[in-house]
Amino acid sequence: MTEIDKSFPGVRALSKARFELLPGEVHALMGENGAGKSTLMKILSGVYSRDAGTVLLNGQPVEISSPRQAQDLGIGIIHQELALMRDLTAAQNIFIGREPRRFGILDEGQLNRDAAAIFQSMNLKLEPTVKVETLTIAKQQMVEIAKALSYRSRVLIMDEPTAALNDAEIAELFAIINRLKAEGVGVVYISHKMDEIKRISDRVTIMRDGEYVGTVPGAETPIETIISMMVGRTLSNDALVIPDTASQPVALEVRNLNRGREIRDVSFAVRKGEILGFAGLMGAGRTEVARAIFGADRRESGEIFVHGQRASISTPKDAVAAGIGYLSEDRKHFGLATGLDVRNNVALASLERFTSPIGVLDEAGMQREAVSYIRQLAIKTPSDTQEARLLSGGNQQKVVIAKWLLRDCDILIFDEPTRGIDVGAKSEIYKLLNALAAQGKAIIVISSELPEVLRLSHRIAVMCEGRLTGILPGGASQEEIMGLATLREPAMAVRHAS
Amino acid sequence: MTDTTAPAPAAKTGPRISGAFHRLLAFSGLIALIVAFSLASPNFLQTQNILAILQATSVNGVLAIAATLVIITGGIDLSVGTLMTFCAVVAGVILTYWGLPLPVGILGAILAGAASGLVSGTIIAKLKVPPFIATLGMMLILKGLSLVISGTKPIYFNDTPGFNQIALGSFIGQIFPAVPLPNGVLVLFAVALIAAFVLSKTALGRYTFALGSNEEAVRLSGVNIDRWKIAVYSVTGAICGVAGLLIASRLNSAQPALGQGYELDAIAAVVIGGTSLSGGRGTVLGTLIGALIISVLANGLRILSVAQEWQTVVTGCIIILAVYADILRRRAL
Amino acid sequence: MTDTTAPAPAAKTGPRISGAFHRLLAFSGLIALIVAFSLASPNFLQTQNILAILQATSVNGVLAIAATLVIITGGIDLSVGTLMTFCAVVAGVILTYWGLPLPVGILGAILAGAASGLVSGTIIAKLKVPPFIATLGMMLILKGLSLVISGTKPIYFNDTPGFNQIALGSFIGQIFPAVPLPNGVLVLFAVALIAAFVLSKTALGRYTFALGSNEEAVRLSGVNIDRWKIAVYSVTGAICGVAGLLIASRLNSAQPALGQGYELDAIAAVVIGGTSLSGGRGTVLGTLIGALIISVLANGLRILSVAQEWQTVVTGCIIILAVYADILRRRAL
Amino acid sequence: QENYDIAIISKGFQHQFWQAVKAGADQAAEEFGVTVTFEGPETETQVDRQLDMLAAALSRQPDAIGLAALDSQAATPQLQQAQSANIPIIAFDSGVDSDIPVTTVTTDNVAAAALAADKMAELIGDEGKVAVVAHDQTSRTGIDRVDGFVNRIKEAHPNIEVVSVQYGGGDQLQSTEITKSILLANPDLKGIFGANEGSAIGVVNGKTELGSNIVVIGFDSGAAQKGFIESGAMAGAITQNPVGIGYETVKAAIGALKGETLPAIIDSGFNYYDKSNMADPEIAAVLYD
Ligand SMILES: Nc1ncnc2c1ncn2[C@@H]1O[C@H](COP(=O)(O)OP(=O)(O)OP(=O)(O)O)[C@@H](O)[C@H]1O
Ligand SMILES: Nc1ncnc2c1ncn2[C@@H]1O[C@H](COP(=O)(O)OP(=O)(O)OP(=O)(O)O)[C@@H](O)[C@H]1O
Ligand SMILES: [Mg+2]
Ligand SMILES: [Mg+2]
Repeated sequence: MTEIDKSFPGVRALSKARFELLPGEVHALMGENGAGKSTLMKILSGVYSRDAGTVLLNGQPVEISSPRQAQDLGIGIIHQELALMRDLTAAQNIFIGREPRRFGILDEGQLNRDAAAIFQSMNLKLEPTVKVETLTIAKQQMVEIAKALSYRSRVLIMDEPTAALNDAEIAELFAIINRLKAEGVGVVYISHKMDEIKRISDRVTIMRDGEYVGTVPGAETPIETIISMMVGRTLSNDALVIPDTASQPVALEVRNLNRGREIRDVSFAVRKGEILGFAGLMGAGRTEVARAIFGADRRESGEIFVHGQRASISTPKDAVAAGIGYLSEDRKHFGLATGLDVRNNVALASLERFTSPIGVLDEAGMQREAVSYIRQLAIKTPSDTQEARLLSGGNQQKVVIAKWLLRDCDILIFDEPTRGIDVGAKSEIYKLLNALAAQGKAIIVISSELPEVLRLSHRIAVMCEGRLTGILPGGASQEEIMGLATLREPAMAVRHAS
Repeated sequence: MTDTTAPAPAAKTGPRISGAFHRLLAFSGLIALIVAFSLASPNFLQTQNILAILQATSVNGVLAIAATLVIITGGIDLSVGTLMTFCAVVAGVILTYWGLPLPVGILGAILAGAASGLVSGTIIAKLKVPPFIATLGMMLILKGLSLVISGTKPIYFNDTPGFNQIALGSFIGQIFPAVPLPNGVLVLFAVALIAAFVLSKTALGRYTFALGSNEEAVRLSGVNIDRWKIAVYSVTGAICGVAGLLIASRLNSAQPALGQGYELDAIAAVVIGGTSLSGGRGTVLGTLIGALIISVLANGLRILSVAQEWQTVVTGCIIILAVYADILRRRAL
Repeated sequence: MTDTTAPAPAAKTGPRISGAFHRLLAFSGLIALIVAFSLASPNFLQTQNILAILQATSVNGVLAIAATLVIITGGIDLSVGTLMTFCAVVAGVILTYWGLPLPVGILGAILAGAASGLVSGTIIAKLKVPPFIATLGMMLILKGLSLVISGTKPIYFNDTPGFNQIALGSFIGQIFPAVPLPNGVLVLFAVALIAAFVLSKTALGRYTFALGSNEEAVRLSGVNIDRWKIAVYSVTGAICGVAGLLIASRLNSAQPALGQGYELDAIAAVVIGGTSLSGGRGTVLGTLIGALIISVLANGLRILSVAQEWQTVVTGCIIILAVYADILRRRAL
Repeated sequence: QENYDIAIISKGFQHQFWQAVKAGADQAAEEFGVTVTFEGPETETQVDRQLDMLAAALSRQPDAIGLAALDSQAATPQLQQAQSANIPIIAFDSGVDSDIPVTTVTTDNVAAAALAADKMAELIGDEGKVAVVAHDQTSRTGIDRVDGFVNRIKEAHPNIEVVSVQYGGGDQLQSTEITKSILLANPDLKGIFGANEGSAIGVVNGKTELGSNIVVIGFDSGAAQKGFIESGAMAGAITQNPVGIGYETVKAAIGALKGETLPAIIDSGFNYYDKSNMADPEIAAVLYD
């Protein structure tokens, strides 16, 4: 792909962008949020049409004007935003458009067998007949991967496939990628996780602001070089000074929280100024705990104390009133009002503050705050009146963070706060979380990335199958955490740090 | 429409109720109504009356099945009522004005329906006009055309003696005289079976659900969504053609002025039957139950000689309650 | 409904057209119609006729504005037509049967509308019944109740001489005799201004859009979505109350049987005006234009003495074309 | 002879009765060399839609207007407007509460329905249960025909009981279902009066579907009703003279334009017809297909 241009209203997404992929290579595409990675790949896969430039396949210029054409040319893609049919089963999703038929009638048995075969090759335990809407995001992502594999493409684009996956699943994916590579498939790999890039990629192409910056070999190039090419400067990676919080008063205490099999007798406390990390495998129940505390789901039993007072929380409204904010792991469905603009999304949880006694909104005030957060969090958007759905994934996440910052909650629950966020922004968010903790806020961070949990947390709570299996001090080792995360018997050997 | 609230964090705690029982419960609203009316009037549970209810369900049932398909794609078809009339008039023109044989008339009506569906589908898929507007426009166009081609008067089928057997004859009654089930009801069941088969076993059915579930995802999967969308609207149109034949047969005439307003009953049956207006989910069986609930209610209230204005009030309340009961049932599961 | 097709792969290349021009173009369908009819008949652009068109728009316009609010939340209100009638009947009962003073009647009608909206909103928000079903039920309930409380006959306002001034008097005509704009049209404009203000400047309006955009995200932002949803339906109901006063004043009577079917015209105006049935976007100005397109079309075709069956056909075609033109315009931008 | 432009606003458009009125108007138009347009709302409840039609007709500046008002009062402002523009108004079908119309061409629906009641009584032996399936609960013709029938039964036929009055909107299918419910709920019913064409046809359909042999009396004509009377499925029906109404309306309009004096009421009359007198020339002349 050479000299590719693409503009959206008010945004120049790509300008003379360039990309080259060899057979049998894993080529990483890197860049900050909004650098144009997804847009470039959508052009390659026939979703968008380009404004200018040429695409060559095996040396021949090609016109790719529809996803179908891309498929026919052997180009497959896993989109960054999940594109699944929620009401269909996993198998039906995978083979949509290519259903096996017998006498014109769908052969559902064959369909499920084929899907099961793919799952098996991925070492994935999943019923082909389960409806995807009942799956966690991670499982849905695996279904997307299975779907892309089923095409047996010569070129496979993976746009942040691991954003929702845990380490075991990522390892599985990498095994698959290596297998494909051996078969001569060219893989485009987009991710914000630096360690993955080092592990998997043969070459790395870096983009910035829609432009091509350079291509470097994957293994040899130091991470710092890649990062500085991405952001155009070097990032300081200061070790964090973690102040002692043991003497601080408890801000949030949860006692004996229960909800079916997802949450079993969970109790813990977070102090003012403390960051409590939540680690665990996918489906361990961390999200469920967060949602139950926040009143998003009903809980069967359990008490919540805020600043020592028993808080009766049965709806998110109660939680917000008690000073709790929750940043969901699934921003598209639960975080962002995608039709509203950035300004209103930022203000969404704090509209009362901008409402006069007769109900009229203070637009100027909202704009001021929104613009200030756009600056603070470096949200990449043409203006605060841009529709939120037009922002790149990472920038959408920042908008949701801004919403809770503006609301000024004492207790903040961040569920996968850096999912899909680039390194630059990630370190900004880390700094932000530290600053918030320093201001005396109590923070819970749920993350599937162990390094992130380790880097941020004063203490680390580990969950397994709905139980809190232990709380470790910030300096715990990865092995300790994984031990608790796979601990089936909670009664024994729980090491509590206070 | 916002019944998409959330991907239901599904609080599954109790023991799982078996699938068969689940399905039985779906009938609960209908059964409750039947029990209530049986207790209130001895005339309700007579064979004659049950046949009358089934007969009364036939036209709306077929229309509702037609509407089910497009609603599952996340669309809507407001033209089902006037399209039914249009097809009836086409049959009238073919059989009475042109004097062609019965099968030609039947085929003509169904083809007219499919053609109209094709037009609606094309407007929706190719011109990207929202289904509500496209089919609202078609509703008016078909209404006008029915009047035009019929010469604004009813067309009678007196010269086609077999015609009224389509709905009124009783094939079953000839074999089992005790159960003179009218053919119209058989047609309804046949359409239901075929529609259920198409929805669950064919590619068309698969894409119907897929489109309603996430159209963009289907497109990104390289499927020609326009073609399938047009196909779904065409099938809906063809089924409206069957409804047109049924009503014409029942009235032994094509009434060009009738039809508007029928779409609301049909859509109501679909939604009462549990199909979501936001698309992606729905069943033909549910629609049948929805249509039956509407007819049982109308029949029962009339049998009880409830004053008509109160009939309307009660019908409104029960429609809401039936759907609410269904929601409670699903939540309990 | 699937008019959410895609995040529009929008091949935008040309220079950006200014906002004002953009807004002007929105009128293009309407203007095209007006120009066409003016050329076709010298009687079309007469003051009298323009006033007649505006007058004919007033009731449907107010109803359409009412429907706009709930449609922006992603809901729908099928009861606007019969609620209008119900409110008219309430005014009739208060003024004619009870003989209370005019302001009480006006207040009563509007409160009756708000109360009914409150009930619909509560059924939708608290019982989670889909808006289509909840308001379909309310439509029937209100239709029946209108007949019940009126005693199934029209209630005349002969004893309340000022009443028909609400729609028919001309406040402006008293000042500028050359422009006898009926008060009904002023009421329409007033309602439009207030609704536009509420939608763009108040918290209620903001939540209206937010609910339609992503209800679950709003809930998780700690907003009491039930309360706001109920509020929106109540405001819609209150506006239907105004429509009820307008129509009663125009007919100098409350006609209890009228109203069903009016919801379709109102919703059509909303959708022609560019409001999406899937919620989250829409404008009052668009709805006004949509309502005007419908009335201009009806009036123009009548003035041209087009045969009534063809009027229907042409109306259907033009509704589709108007929306298609709007889609093309937006795509071009 | 001038080519007058006469706008006729009726109560309906699609139903055969109104089409017959239109046919009469067209006939007169041809005969007298004038232009006639004919319009009516969807249903007989849409009073305001009729006013919009009237307003559009006024904008067209016709020479005269024929109006079958859905509500006797609502049209007053438009009537005044017509008067000040010197456009004569001919009321037809039912009157207007106003002295603006120069004449009214009408049928006495109460008396017509009372005649139906007498015929019904005669046919069922002056005792037993009967029912009414009517088209509309609130329109003038609906009210008059139901009242005319029910009151006449009460006054003159004390041994007859009207057990049910239901409304099917003039929709044949709905009227069929209603009839079946009434018959099933009242197995000993002796007769049903169908108060307009669609209702009457629905009643006969319902009766035949259930194989009942109750007495049916209909209203108006049309090919279907005539066929039913011939076959005996319907005992008889009341006919108005819709063609005559249309014809007389146009004729009166022309008369008014020419400055002739017209009577305040032109009674278009009604008749009871059954198998025995259907072929009589004076009856056949007022029936339509
Ligand atoms: N459909 C669209 N309409 C308008 N602007 C768009 C659209 N899609 C992308 N953009 C803009 O184009 C730019 C590039 O976006 P893109 O999604 O390609 O970024 P990305 O590199 O994939 O970022 P991320 O890492 O956050 O996914 C961004 O500024 C984004 O806001
Ligand atoms: N929408 C849903 N429907 C059904 N089951 C669900 C749903 N969401 C989660 N679950 C189940 O609930 C349990 C807890 O899931 P949860 O998402 O809380 O885990 P988690 O620790 O947050 O994991 P993740 O890393 O995936 O966010 C799992 O067994 C999961 O499969
Ligand atoms: Mg991206
Ligand atoms: Mg989680």
